[in-house]
Amino acid sequence: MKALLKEIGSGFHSLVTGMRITLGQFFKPQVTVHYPHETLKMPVRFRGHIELVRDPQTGKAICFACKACEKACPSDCIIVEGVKREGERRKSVTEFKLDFTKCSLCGSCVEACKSEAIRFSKDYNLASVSKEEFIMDLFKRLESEQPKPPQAQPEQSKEAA
Amino acid sequence: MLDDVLSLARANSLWPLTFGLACCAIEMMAAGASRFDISRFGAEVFRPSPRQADVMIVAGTINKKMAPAVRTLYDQMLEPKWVIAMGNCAISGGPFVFPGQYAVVEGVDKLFPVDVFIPGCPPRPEALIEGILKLEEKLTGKRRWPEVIPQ
Amino acid sequence: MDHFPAQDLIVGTVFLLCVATTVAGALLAVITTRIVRAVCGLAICCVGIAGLYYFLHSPFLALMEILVYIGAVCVTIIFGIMLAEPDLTYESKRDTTVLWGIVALLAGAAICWGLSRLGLQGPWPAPPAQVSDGSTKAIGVSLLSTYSMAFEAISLVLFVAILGALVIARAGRTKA
Amino acid sequence: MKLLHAYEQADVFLVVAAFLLAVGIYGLIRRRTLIGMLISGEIIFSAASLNFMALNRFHAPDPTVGQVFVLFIMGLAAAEVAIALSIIIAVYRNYHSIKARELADLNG
Amino acid sequence: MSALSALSSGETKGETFVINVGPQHPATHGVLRLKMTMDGEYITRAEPVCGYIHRMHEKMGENRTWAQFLPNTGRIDYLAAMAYSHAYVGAVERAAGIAAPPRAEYIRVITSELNRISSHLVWFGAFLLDLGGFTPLLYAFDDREKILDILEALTGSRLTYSYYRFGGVCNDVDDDFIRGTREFVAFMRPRMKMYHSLVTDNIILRKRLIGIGVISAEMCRQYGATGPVIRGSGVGYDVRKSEPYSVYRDLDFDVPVYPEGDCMARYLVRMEEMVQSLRIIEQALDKLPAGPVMASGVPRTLKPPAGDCCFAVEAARGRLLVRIVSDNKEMPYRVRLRTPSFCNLSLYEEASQGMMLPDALALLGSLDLVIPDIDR
Amino acid sequence: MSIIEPFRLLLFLVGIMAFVGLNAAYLVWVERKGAARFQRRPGPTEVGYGGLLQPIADGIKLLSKQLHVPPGADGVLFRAAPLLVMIPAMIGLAVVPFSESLVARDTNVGLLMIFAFGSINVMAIMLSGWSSRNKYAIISAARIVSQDVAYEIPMLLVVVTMLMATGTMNLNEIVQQQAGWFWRWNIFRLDVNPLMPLTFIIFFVCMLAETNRAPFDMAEAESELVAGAFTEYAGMGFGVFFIAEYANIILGCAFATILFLGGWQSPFGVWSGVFWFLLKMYVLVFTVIWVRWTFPRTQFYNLLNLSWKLLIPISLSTLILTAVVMKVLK
Amino acid sequence: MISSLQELADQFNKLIAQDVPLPTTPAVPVAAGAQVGTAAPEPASPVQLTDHAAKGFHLDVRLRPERVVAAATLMDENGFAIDAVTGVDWMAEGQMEVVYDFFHPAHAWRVVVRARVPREKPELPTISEIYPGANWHERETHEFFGIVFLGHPNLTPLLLPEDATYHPLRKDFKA
Amino acid sequence: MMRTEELYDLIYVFAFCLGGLAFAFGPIVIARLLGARKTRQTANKTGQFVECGIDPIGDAWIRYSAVYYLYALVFVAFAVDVLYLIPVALVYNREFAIRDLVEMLIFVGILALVIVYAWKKGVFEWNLRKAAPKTFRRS
Ligand code: SF4
Ligand code: SF4
Ligand code: SF4
Repeated sequence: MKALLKEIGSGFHSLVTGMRITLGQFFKPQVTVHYPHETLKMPVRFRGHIELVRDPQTGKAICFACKACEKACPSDCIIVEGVKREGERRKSVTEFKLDFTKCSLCGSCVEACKSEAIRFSKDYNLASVSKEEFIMDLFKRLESEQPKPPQAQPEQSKEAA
Repeated sequence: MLDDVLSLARANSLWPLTFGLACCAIEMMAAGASRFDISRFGAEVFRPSPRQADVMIVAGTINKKMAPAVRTLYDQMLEPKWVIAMGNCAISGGPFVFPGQYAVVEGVDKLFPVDVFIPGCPPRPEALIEGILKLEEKLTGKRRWPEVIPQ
Repeated sequence: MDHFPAQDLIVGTVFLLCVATTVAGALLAVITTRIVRAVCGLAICCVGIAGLYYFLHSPFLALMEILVYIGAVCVTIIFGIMLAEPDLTYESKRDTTVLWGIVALLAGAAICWGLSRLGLQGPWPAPPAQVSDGSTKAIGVSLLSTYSMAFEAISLVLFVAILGALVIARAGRTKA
Repeated sequence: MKLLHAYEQADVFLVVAAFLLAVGIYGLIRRRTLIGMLISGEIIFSAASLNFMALNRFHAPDPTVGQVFVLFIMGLAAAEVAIALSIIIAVYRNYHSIKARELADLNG
Repeated sequence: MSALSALSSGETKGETFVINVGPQHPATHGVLRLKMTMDGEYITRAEPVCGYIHRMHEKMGENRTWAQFLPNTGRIDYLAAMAYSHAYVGAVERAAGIAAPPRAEYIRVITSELNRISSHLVWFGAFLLDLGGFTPLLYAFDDREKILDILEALTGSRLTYSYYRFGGVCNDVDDDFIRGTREFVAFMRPRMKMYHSLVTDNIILRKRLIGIGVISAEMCRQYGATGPVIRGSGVGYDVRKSEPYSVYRDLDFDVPVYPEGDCMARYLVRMEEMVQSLRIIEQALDKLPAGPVMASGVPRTLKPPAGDCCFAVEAARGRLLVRIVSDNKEMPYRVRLRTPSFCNLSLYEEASQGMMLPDALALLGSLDLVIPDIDR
Repeated sequence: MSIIEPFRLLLFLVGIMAFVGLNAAYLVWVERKGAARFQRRPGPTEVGYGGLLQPIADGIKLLSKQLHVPPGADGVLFRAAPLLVMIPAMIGLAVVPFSESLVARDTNVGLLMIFAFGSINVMAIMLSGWSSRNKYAIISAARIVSQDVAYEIPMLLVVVTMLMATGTMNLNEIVQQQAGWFWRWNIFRLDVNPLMPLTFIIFFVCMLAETNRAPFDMAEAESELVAGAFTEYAGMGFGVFFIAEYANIILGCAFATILFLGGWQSPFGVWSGVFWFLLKMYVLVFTVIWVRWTFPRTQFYNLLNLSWKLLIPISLSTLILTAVVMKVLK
Repeated sequence: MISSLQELADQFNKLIAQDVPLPTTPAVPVAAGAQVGTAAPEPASPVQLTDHAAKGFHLDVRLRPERVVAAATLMDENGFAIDAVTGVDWMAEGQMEVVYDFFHPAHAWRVVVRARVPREKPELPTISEIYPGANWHERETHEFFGIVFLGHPNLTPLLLPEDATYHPLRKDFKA
Repeated sequence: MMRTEELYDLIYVFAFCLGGLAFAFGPIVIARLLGARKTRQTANKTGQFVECGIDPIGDAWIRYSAVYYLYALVFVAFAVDVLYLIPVALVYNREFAIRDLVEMLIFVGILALVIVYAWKKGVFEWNLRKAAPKTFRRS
């Protein structure tokens, strides 16, 4: 009987404690990042899909189609083609196909590339209604977008709380 | 007019099916957790019964043993229904595709129509939110939220 | 005395509805082939009877009828069905002997007819003057005074019944 | 207009009660499962209570009496259901069937 | 025998029925299927049906180069990916005779332990979700986000890290990491207290866990159950102590053991383990030596000498053994993953017998399964 | 009056329907927002200002969702079950006095009415589970029903205790008896029964259980039984059960307010009115939500035993205690 | 109970003593293109104490397939826990190896027991009656390698679809 | 003749009953009108009962709730008993009569016996039902 009363007492106490704790949390500020309105800053090492790096001097892709990344990739998602143009020391890339839908973001390709011609992008919020969009030609992508000065994001960025 | 209202309502009340498969499911849970909170879009009502769910978020690898069950679940969902393929596994089998593989289904779109694809391995929770926004965009024909261009 | 517009019409209709519910529920209870539906029939019938009690000036009994029959008896019967009658969710009509059906029908019709005649023709005494208002409180008073023995007895009866029911429910397992 | 004032005539209640009794008996004969019979039995009980109440309302001096009695009938009906169901279950457990006819066969 | 059990014991035929729990079921955390033969509310047989997320990891091991298999290790048990990479990397290093520099080993320990905490936090939340409490799940996920932030800044990924390499780790830690980790350790300690008063002391939870799902030490041994499961049954078996790898030998920590063997014991073991992990992290940060994080002279294409060798680690769910067989080629001849969840689940059928559904699911939750870890 | 009466009826009918509808819709919103706050997140924000349109979107979505009756289920009962669930709440609210005059029907058997029609709810859930012909649904329905009946008893016992003190089943009268300062509220009537606050707690727990709220939510014990008794219900069929759940919460909290917290009486004896009633009721509703988002779920057998082994004995003893105290004090 | 690994090794030696030495099967020709492997040179003695730091286990035992039950009993009696059972397909040699891993929950001991069966008739007795935990491991080994564990109560696929008849981890498996 | 009060009660209850029915019926009718009629399906399983994506094994209409039946039994006795108390409780406070108290005590006492009996008989026990341990060892 005494044990029962004690159990009821301590049980009741535990329930009240629990409710006190949740109520305490109730009045604390929220921790949410309101995604489309504010965003987290991706860390430097964040791994998005890979992208080609532009040579700051020439404005062209550094990649010379050595295919080391292609070989290193465990998921066979890179296909690099290049041609050796007249008067150039090395081949230059003409096609760099990435099948991002197979990529495991392992980083082997970036590590395999000795000339640092590819890096991870910060594209962390890809989504689309067609999956073809993610089979991309990184070379074309690089060509199509002109080097532009870095512009500030319109929305404020929020550091990780 | 009525259709517009309906699709607007539907787009803002997407109840997902509680259905996690693999690694991506953890990110799906994270998207429901406080940091990302998909409830802001009214999409946190995870329904365990397919009868009450509107959208199936296929988060993870589907293999050949699982495929019939997934199809059954898809069938058991009632109209209108949508499918989001989250993660590379769901899109194409992802990292598990190699010549001579015997187990994984190379993409859920082989099983039933998929509305939104979210690539990544795993995609970040933001990407899932983006996917839900894309689905809303698809339903209502316009996007109510700012586009986020990653830097 | 104030009057609800069309009061007679409404009240009369409600009464007829109650009668109809009772009759329909009772018929459903005995005719349907699915045993769970029969329980539903019983429940519907009880709602109707509750309505009739109401018209007989006993709101208390009306509500008790619902509470006891639907809330307790029907629920228990459904549990009983779940426990005992899985394979008999359908009571197949096929092998019912027609004879029994006819006999039952005749018996029922005869009883109905006979009793109705009796009831309609019977020389009933004229209603005497009422000595109490028949309210819930009056019931309470009489339970505590006039019928106090019965009041205690009924609890004893229920106690014994449950005792028996529990024993019997457990006894069934000794076989097999 | 008489129809709309039906609730003020004892006859109506008596006829309904008689009908319930008839239906109950029909069910009792016709039903082949014990639970079905039990349900029919409940209807008969209800018929009795209804009769009680009707006569009490229209032909008795103290309206309390009838109510109290119906109250007791309800209690007894509940007790009956409890016992009957238990018996049914016990029987079922022993004979794996509660079809009444089969039960009769087993007895014979 | 009580009246209830007497009444519902299945002497007559046709009293039992089969109910599928899973593959799409909130309690199975993924795609496990339990074929439950029930007798009323009691389980007469709960047969786990696995393989709904079999992903051919072992076959892939034979089809990829030694290095290319690395990303896979992060996807077997995605909640504790670090430990899996650790086991595989350790096995290959052992076979090829590579030694990672001490700084790398310390970083491995720190990240593994951080990962263990995050894994236990997910378990904690998911377990509570099984028991019907939702709020603790989100608190746990909140805390976990902090770990993920730290690890993401270091590795670039939140779940599937691919961080370890043969002979070290791929990135060195920076001051931010060290500061962040210390902050986290300081933050987590009071947080654990909060969890205890919110959850552990809760009478409903105690009623649900104490004395439920008892697993004996002998049963653990016969089924090869390890990790918190065996430690909750009173056996202080921990690979970090019995086969010390990496630098665990130099670190001081306790192995929490509870003898009851019920769900509560396993629960407490994990909660205590988080505290111990914090301790390990703290010490490892203090002792973190300077130096490189990659061994020099690791060949680009590795070809370990022929032979087989094993490497075991204490993953979040128990003993993880990687056995590799090399035939001195670019690709492994055989990679065998002995995963803890597999063995921990295999005792479920016996352990759950005669339990009731909610208790059986509490037992399932207390085993802390990650289904791809079973199916591989 | 005779001409006003039908309008009054209609007004109250529409009013209460609107009250139930709005409350159900916005309680869902409050619940989602509240849950979010407990978990330090914002909850619905993007659909309308502060997510205020969220319930409407959900409602329209549910309205436009396909209905489905599984072939092989008992179609008639399957369709009938959701039709029944709103009746108890509606009738219950019809007798609830929101203020002295703001009561649809101030009947003398109001208290019993709430209980009597409550049993229809039980029946409806039972039927929904059974007719679904789905194993989860049937198990869940059996559990819910045995839970409901188990908790009906201590609730009834508590109510009987209250009846001894009040001597009436008219809810408005019960409230009127509690006029004055707040220590006149039944919960503080220690002269009737020194255990009155405990009685209130029992009542509150029973109410949680009767409305199938966490930690007693067997109806949606999703980690065991998928979606419980409503597993097969889709769209609005499910929606109706959903609304009914919230309507029952409102009813339960209103009932508790009337019986124990002085209904529309103000705590200070003056300025009584509907405001106080709503305030008290919503505080209780908030507590219900708060409890839900704090605790794990009980096992069903502990749940049943909590009632049979703890609440019923306690409420029986309070009953006896009250009986003794009232006679002795006289 | 044993107190040292040496003792255990002796017990194994005793167990094996009556046996005829393990025959070495000649290599069989292999279909072209199949991935084959060459095993490392086998140690002379069938019971071998090994260096844990280099191999990950302490004791390496090779024995005839008929002896696995006796070996498992020995392990069980000495309080070892089952770690894993798995197969290795030595296609070039026409053999399949079944590897039993054991660990000791109280001591830091790891023991590996191996038995080779011919590839055409891969059969050996089950140890699932001694170690119930071996049940699943053997099922898995059976489905992936086609190795039959005689006397196993339920040798159906565990991870592969229920009707699967292929054995994917065999070296000659083609999807 | 019925009292006006009672008639009004009746009318109100009836109206609110109808209101409750309409409340549920209306939305379902609208849903019927708005909702789709056909379901897209790929495996022809729309009509199947939901069981986690797997085909159900065996019918759900089976014998079942053994454990609850006993609870229901106890409930019947108890509920009916308690209901008798309602009219009694209403008049309990009227005048001083020790007889009321005694009657009440006896009644409640017998009521309590139901619980005590059921308790003693183990209706409320939920034991782990362990089968005899499997014999794994060959003896
Ligand atoms: S990206 Fe680097 S590794 Fe790949 S082809 Fe270009 S240069 Fe070679
Ligand atoms: S990250 Fe890995 S999988 Fe992706 S492209 Fe690079 S190497 Fe291939
Ligand atoms: S896409 Fe990557 S993270 Fe997602 S399930 Fe597949 S392997 Fe896991």
